[in-house]
Amino acid sequence: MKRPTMYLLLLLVVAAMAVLGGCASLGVEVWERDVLAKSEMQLDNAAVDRALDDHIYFSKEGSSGGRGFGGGGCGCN
Amino acid sequence: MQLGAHRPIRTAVTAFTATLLGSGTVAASGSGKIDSSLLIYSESGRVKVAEGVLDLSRNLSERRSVGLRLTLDALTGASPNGATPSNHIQTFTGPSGGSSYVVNPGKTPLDDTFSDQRVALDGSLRESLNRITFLTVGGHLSWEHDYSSFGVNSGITREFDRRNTTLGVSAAYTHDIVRPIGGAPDPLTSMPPPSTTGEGEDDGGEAGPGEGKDVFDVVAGVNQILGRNTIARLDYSLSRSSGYLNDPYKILSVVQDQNSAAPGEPSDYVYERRPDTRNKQALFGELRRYIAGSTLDLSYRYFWDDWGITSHTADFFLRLPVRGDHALEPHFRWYRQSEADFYNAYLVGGQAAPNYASADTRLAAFDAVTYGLKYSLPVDAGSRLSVSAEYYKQLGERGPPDAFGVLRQYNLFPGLDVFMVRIGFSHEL
Amino acid sequence: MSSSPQGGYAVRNAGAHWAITYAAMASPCEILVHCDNASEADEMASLVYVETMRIERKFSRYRDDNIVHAINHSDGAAVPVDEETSRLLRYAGQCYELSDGRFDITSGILRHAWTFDGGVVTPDDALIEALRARLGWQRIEFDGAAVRLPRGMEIDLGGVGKEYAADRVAALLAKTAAAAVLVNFGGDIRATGSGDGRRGWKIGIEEPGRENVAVGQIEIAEGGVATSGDSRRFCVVDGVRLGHILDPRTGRPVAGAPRSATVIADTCTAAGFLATMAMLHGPDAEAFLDAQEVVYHCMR
Amino acid sequence: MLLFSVPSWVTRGHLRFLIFTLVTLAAASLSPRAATTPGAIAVLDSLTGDSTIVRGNVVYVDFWASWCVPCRRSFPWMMELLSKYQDQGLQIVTINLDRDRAAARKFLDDTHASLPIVYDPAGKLAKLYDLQVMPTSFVYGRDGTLRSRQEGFNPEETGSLESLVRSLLKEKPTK
Repeated sequence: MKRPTMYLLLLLVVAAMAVLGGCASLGVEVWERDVLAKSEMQLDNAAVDRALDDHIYFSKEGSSGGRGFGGGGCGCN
Repeated sequence: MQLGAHRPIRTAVTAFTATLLGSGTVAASGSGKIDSSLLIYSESGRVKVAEGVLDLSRNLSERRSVGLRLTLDALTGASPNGATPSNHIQTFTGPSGGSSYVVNPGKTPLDDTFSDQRVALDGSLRESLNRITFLTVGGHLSWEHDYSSFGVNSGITREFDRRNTTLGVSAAYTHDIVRPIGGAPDPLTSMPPPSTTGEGEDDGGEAGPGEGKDVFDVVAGVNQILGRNTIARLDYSLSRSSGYLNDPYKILSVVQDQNSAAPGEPSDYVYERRPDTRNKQALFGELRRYIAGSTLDLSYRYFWDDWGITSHTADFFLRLPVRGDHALEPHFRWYRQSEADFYNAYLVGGQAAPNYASADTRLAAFDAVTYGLKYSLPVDAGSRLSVSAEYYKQLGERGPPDAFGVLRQYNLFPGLDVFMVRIGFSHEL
Repeated sequence: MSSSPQGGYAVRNAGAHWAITYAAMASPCEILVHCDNASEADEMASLVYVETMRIERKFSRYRDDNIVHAINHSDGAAVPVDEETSRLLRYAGQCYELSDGRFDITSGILRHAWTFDGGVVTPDDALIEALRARLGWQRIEFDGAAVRLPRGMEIDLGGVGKEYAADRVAALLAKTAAAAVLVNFGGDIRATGSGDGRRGWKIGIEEPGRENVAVGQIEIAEGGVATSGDSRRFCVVDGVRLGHILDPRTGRPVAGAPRSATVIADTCTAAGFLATMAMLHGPDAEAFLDAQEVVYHCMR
Repeated sequence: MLLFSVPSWVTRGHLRFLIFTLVTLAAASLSPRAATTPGAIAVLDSLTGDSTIVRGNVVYVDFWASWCVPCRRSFPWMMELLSKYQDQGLQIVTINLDRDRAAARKFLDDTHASLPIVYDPAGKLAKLYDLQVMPTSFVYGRDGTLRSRQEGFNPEETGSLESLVRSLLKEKPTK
């Protein structure tokens, strides 16, 4: 368990660095968020549904969790 | 711009009255949201649950918002107790020790003494430290008659690269107290036979002082806008549980060995025993894309822990617009998990007792699928109603390859068929 | 502002539409809606009736159980206000600024110095001066959450309330029904929902003093109409007829004002303010309205 | 995170990862703001096609889009500002960044807005002004120089913005 964990962590760190390193092709300008500002494009737009799901699967399956925070959005304010 | 002696004030009057009347969407600036949901969950022949959620969020100022969520649920029905089916009538002692229940030959033993209500309260406060940095702190409380939980959490997110990238970390600590009915049984000891139970409490029936469990979670993740229509995220989470991790109501059948008169028939029932720590990790990836009015969401989770369970979860949501502002949302989920190292469908009498053993099917290897369909529609300005139906099914192995005797006759994985209906209502304040 | 004590509303079919009528805010209230059947009309009627009564109860100066009473009897103490009251007070403050002090919700106390029953009066200059010392919006402390009136001052939202109620009721109906709506609160009118190419509402303008005789007609699809001026409420000072519109800056009725000014604007509230402003401009009423580029009708 | 002591089970790898994340978060907060663009007013000038709007006046330039919630809230305030100060020489030019012109029109209907609008669906001006937040507004003095860059719209900050406009209006017009 220990080894693969380290590799996965490394992978995540590398991915984060690649993003931060300014992959200029990724992403859009703040005024190009018309679609991303839509409520259905918010990653946490069905928070109550997902919470109910998590509760169901938590009580019926051996694994749980994993989902983090929201983000993206309209780039406003 | 001066016309004659009189100043034109009409523009200003229009603006002032628009503000006064809250016309247009000037007032709909998102001061908060109410989300409510009612779930009816029904396993065929087993547990039924009704669960209601009321979620309120409100912006206190430009920089601060609070959220409060109340969850109520009520559960009734029978649950597999972990024992194997037999050719004979089986009698089990109920959790309180003062009752017993009988299982007919060939049937999966179900404990039908379950009935529980749960109340949970979650609160959170979100504050922007500046335009791109957000701090969240929260708390959690929940009560059941044999289980209570409280927790605190905190997280920070920050946006980068013209707000295309969001990085965040959060941590949570939860302390649970289990007060099993009749006290926490001694692991891997025999279930007291029903015949010995008299009017008073037997030795296992005393309510114990409660067993504790601590959970520490950390999540780190990145959200990335990939294009004008696409957003993705990747989260890594780590969870460490320690303390009382057994399910006090789960037992294992100790069956007679292959050379006995009745191979595979239970000779005893013992309480399960799990390790007292568990380290879980997960990687979760999600991609959401807007395609000509529809929204596609794909996600995948890889989970592994030091109990030997690994799992794969793939979720697929497609939101299809229907005329007006209605939407139809098919959902498909596929899940596969491997069994825990100490999962045993049963123990064999006369063999050396393992350190840990559980016949809880949640720790067995199985596949599961969910099919769902949701329909949502606007009902008023800022309000939406949704109705959804989902079907969830677990499919597992009939039994281990070395099953013998009567154990080969029966499906040792009880399986699960669930039908769920949900009604949701959300309203922007 | 007072309503018939027994209250209640009436709903009747009036050809192409349904008419909801009741009395509120000292005026006959009539609401015309396009809808399919009586039960739908009745549902809308109870909705608008409740809302109208709510606004009247909340902002009437003649009650002792509402926020206006609490503010007027606060004896110099700050009074916390709810969000709706806050919006109205903010609007009143903006009107004060915009009108250079002509439009002032604290000027109601001047009624003690004037009687507009058509009779000849001799102004009591000492009383007028004493009252003028007790008014002026700029002396009120208002931060959006609480308002503090100096002792002896009063506010009166009567000059805003009826128009506000008409707009609110129209907005309420527009939210629940897509059909066209015409709200008429004693001549303060708001129309919504017929901007979809449908013909507008025809509204007659009465000659002052001769009710039910239309001397003009206007057609609106979407927007508000309001009239300021009341031909029956005037007094005669030194042989000059003065209407009931008082200028808080002088404490006296505005001389040379039209007998009435009717203005069409985006909302009833905006129309009401512009109409009152026109009256406050006296002989310049028409010139003022010309500069606003609005459709209007002044009677002299 | 720092609210908790580190339990023994946290491996060095976990710690390294967390420290990396925290250090990255901290480092990014220290990076300097991008400089504002010089000369953009000239572009605006040529786009509006009316140099009298710009020259000698205090010009408030606002970038907005229909889908941006704070933009909606800024419109009544801008209209109020204009009505108060236009006779003293304030001009407001709004730059709309919607791809969908119909969405922009609906926004203007909803807010009863009557402000001059430059349509920039391709975001050329937005690029030139290096926008980082929606909405963003720029205030130019009577001499045509940029005096303020306002990111986002916060009703709590409108007071200081109004006093800035007032003080700029008091400056002497230059030819």
